[in-house]
Amino acid sequence: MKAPWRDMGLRDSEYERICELLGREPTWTELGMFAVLWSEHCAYKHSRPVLKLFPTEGPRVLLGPGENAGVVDIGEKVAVAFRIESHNHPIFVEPYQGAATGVGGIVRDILALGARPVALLDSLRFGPLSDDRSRYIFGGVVSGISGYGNCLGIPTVGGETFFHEAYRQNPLCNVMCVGLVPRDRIRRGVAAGVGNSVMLIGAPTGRDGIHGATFASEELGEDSESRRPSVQVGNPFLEKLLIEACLELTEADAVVGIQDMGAAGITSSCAETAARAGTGVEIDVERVPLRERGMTPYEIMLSESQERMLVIVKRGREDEVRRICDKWGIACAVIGRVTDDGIFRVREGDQVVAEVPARALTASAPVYEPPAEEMPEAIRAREADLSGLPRPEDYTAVLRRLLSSPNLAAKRWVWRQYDFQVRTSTVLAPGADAAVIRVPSTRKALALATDANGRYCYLRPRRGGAIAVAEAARNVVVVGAEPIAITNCLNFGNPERPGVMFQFRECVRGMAEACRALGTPVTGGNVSFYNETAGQNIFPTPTVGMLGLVEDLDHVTRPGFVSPGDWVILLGRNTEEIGASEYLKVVHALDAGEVPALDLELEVRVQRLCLEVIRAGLVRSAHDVSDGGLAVTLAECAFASPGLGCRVSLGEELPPEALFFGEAQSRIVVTASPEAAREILDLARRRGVPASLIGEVTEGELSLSAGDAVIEARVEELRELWEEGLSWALS
Amino acid sequence: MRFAVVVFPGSNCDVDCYRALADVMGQEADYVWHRETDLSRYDCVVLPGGFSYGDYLRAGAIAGQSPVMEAVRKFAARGGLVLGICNGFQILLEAGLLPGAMRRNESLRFECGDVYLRVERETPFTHSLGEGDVLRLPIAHAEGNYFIEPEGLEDLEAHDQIVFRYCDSRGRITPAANPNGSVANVAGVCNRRGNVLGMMPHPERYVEAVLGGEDGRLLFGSAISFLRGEERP
Amino acid sequence: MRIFRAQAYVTLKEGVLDPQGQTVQGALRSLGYAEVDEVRIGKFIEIKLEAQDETSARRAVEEMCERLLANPVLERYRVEIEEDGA
Amino acid sequence: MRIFRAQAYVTLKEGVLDPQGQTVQGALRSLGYAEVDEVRIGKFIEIKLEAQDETSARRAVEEMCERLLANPVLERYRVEIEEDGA
Ligand SMILES: Nc1ncnc2c1ncn2[C@@H]1O[C@H](COP(=O)(O)OP(=O)(O)O)[C@@H](O)[C@H]1O
Ligand SMILES: [Mg+2]
Repeated sequence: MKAPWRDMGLRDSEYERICELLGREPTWTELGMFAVLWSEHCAYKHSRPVLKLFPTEGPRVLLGPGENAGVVDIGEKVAVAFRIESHNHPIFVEPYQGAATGVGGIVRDILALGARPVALLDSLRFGPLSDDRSRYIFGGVVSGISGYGNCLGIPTVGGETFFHEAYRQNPLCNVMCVGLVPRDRIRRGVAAGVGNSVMLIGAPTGRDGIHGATFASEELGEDSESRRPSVQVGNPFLEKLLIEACLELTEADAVVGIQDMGAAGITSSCAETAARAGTGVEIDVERVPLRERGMTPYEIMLSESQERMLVIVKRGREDEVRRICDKWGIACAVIGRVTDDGIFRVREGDQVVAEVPARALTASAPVYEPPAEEMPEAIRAREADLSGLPRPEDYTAVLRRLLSSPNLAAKRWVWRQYDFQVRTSTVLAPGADAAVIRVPSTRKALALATDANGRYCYLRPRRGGAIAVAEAARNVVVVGAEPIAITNCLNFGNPERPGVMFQFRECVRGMAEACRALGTPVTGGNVSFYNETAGQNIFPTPTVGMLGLVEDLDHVTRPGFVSPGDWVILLGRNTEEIGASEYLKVVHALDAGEVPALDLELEVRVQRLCLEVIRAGLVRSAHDVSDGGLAVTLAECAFASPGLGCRVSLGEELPPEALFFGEAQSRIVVTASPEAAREILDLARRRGVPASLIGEVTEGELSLSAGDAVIEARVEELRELWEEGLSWALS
Repeated sequence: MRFAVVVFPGSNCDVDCYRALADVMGQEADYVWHRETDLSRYDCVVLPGGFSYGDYLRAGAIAGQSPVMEAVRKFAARGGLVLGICNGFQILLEAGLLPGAMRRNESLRFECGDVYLRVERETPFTHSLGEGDVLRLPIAHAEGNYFIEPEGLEDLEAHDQIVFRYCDSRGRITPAANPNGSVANVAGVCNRRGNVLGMMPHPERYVEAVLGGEDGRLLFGSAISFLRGEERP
Repeated sequence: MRIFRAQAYVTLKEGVLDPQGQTVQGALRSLGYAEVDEVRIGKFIEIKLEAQDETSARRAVEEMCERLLANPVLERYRVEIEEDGA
Repeated sequence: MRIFRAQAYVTLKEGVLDPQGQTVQGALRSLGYAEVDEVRIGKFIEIKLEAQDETSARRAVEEMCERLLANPVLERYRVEIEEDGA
């Protein structure tokens, strides 16, 4: 056969480099191992140089990028492990299992740090619901997350759901997992201690998820059907047992290292643990428990069977691990040992089938910096002339339309399917700006949110990236938390296209700038490239997973109005910005216009002030202004509190559609008693933060005015549109 | 009082039940592994929610056959209090300790959210509550659609075994208040003697205001008060 | 000992409403299959087991259905057996 | 038009993990059925439909399997047809 590496996705130059590193041609198994570990997914060939732009350090950061997940210190001897990861391609093939195994994978990353997974969030993108296939994928993904996450007993507490043509052929499923671990119990994926045992625990290994292309080859040979790779199916029950077993193992001092098995299974987990510890690993594939007969070493090394973990155990103390696995009814086997030569050696009985330096696999892949250039169509869309668009005649009708459109409607249909209360720690459930999870035995809590706006990132990637971070931070601030760190999942098209590379580089640059300004280092993440079908790329979608810290449960603040007569205050300022908005999309079917400006310095001041007045106990409710603008924000404040509405007047300096529906950044709506409101306004003046009294909380009606333009409706009537919008779109 | 919280492989509300009983209600509580065969030292046995054996085949089916269920049967026969919550209720049904069976929710989806329950009768678990009282508690299940044949339902009603029904906030039993399609809005049933109760809603989740509600305390409080031999209020 | 393959078909009893079947029926109709009158969904359990002979294999599988595989409150079952490789 | 009863058996493809089957197998073994070698669980869908003749009934049901009832990346299916009341 000619150039088999090409079928495995390796370039000729990469093959040559492998030969150089080895000083010979690789064996078949070695070639497969390189192919997976040097894949874009594992090796970050196109993203590594750009990712260096991120700030990764901070006083709270205990473990940053390079580990299975980031870990930050939240005081009182507790640390938080968190990470987000994509499972985009699998959900297009099999929505339910693709999403389910996505949950499983990220949970094991958290587990590898010795942390107890305590929360999940899901950031989802689909094609429009008018499309049959998109509806099918949407339903399947939500039930897959529900089916897997609920069974694990980890609450799914937040996320995002967004529909747009750009995701029709490439839906996105990003799942974030958050875990808690005592500071002194943090584990790492290290194969330390020469002579120690390498154990595999959990599911037996089958032919799941081995790269399809490689199977066409002659070397794999004779029979066909039974050898074809299969879609990965999740077993949440086994994963639940694996969680409990691993957490018991992390308490055992016999355990030296723990590593999850995700993409590239045994190959990546062994190579990574050896590389991190600067050791070598030798394993025997004949000792790997198998689910199917007749598997070759190649298949065993590349299998992506789910629900497995690698455990490095002190020599002679393997029985302690066996006892724990037996108790939980999961399989375990010693498959090899740690060596001192830096080599990852794979045997099949007496025969050596692969022998490569561990670091050659993990750290020697080439890096590419392809050309980047802005897409002309994005420039055109951004610079489109919007001045001729007709003004709405009836602003109330526009608000109705917006509230029932799938992107702005309530997502209850989604999160009702998630058990968001199990573990009895959920203080703020889905539906608020951020979820809040309390930290046992303390007064503290975690605030969690995910955010990304693909349209912004398409039209102006750098600003879009910065806004994703700023908005995620704003979401945790309004519930009473200080933003402390982020993880991210960078979903992009094909990086070999200059337009996509441009989007990628610019988005990361913008995110990095915002992270620096807000003091939220990046502790880890994931890149998903090649979200492209038939030349059509997704909107660049850098999902930010924000971690905020609530210092005291008393600070937890909700979006809903609290009592009639309270004053409504806007922190930040209104501007004449309507570009890139949901309003333009829903009403004019446009993805166009300039993205709202982001003044990071103002953003930081607004957020600080908001947190200050919340902590001072002055605020009754807080909600940030985002998609749909101020009118949608105020309506949501009313929906969150049965019976209440508001009367708000926004002046007449700006066009009403910008005031009602524009998405100007750095704005937060807070309510407070009149006395407290005066204090807030006073503090704002002293801190140099624009703030204005815009109205008061009332009963029953939503009444907004901007000069002559008004929005006037009964809250209950609007609520129905908002609550049912998604169900209507589905039926 | 001493409570046993049974842990099956796949239980996931075991910790929540334990915390509610030990930390919030201040009772003695132990986790009891599903292989245990003796429960005689306990006053009350709780079968918690979760996904025992992944709920594979049917929710609660496999756990219903586990060794501890023999012990639960004996314990109940001697008059001990048994409370099955959510998956625990499904397990009691599958083990034949309570009549009826569960189907998938009518929506075919997992449903998580608050419901209202009307107290239909006195049992040890509703000891401190009155008939007609309305509680607000969360549900979280995909198979909570209670089924029993019409004759069975008559029998349940004749023996006053329906303990809770889904209702609206004012205690009215309406179809709209039924979150899963259960026959006659049934949310919880007991055995004839009244000492074994199964219910789909999760009282252990609402035992602290910060978590969204405290009505769950009324249930645990009732059981404790009953066990102490206190009079009904 | 001989090896048998048993098929246990577990279906809802007559008269028990099948929400899943109804939903699938609705979905089929909306895909244009107006000719579909009724859909019922059951489980199909394949068991490979060793036994002396067909009778004892059948007896064992029926017992498994009684004890675990079917819930008599809701379901009924039917068992088919064939010898493996036969 | 005549009325047919179709049975569609949807099972996981060879090699695809069947967590449910595995767990049930474990449960059967711990109930004492050591003779059980393998358990696989599938779906069994009964469809009552109208059609000209058996061939077109079969064709319709096979199409439903392709489009809705089975996911070809994980599952395969088999259809049996009989005329109602026949
Ligand atoms: N896929 C999802 N999973 C869980 N919760 C979700 C999901 N999609 C939306 N939500 C919840 O719905 C609420 C509104 O979401 P969103 O409009 O994205 O909020 P925001 O504009 O504040 O970022 C949030 O509480 C969010 O967590
Ligand atoms: Mg928000």
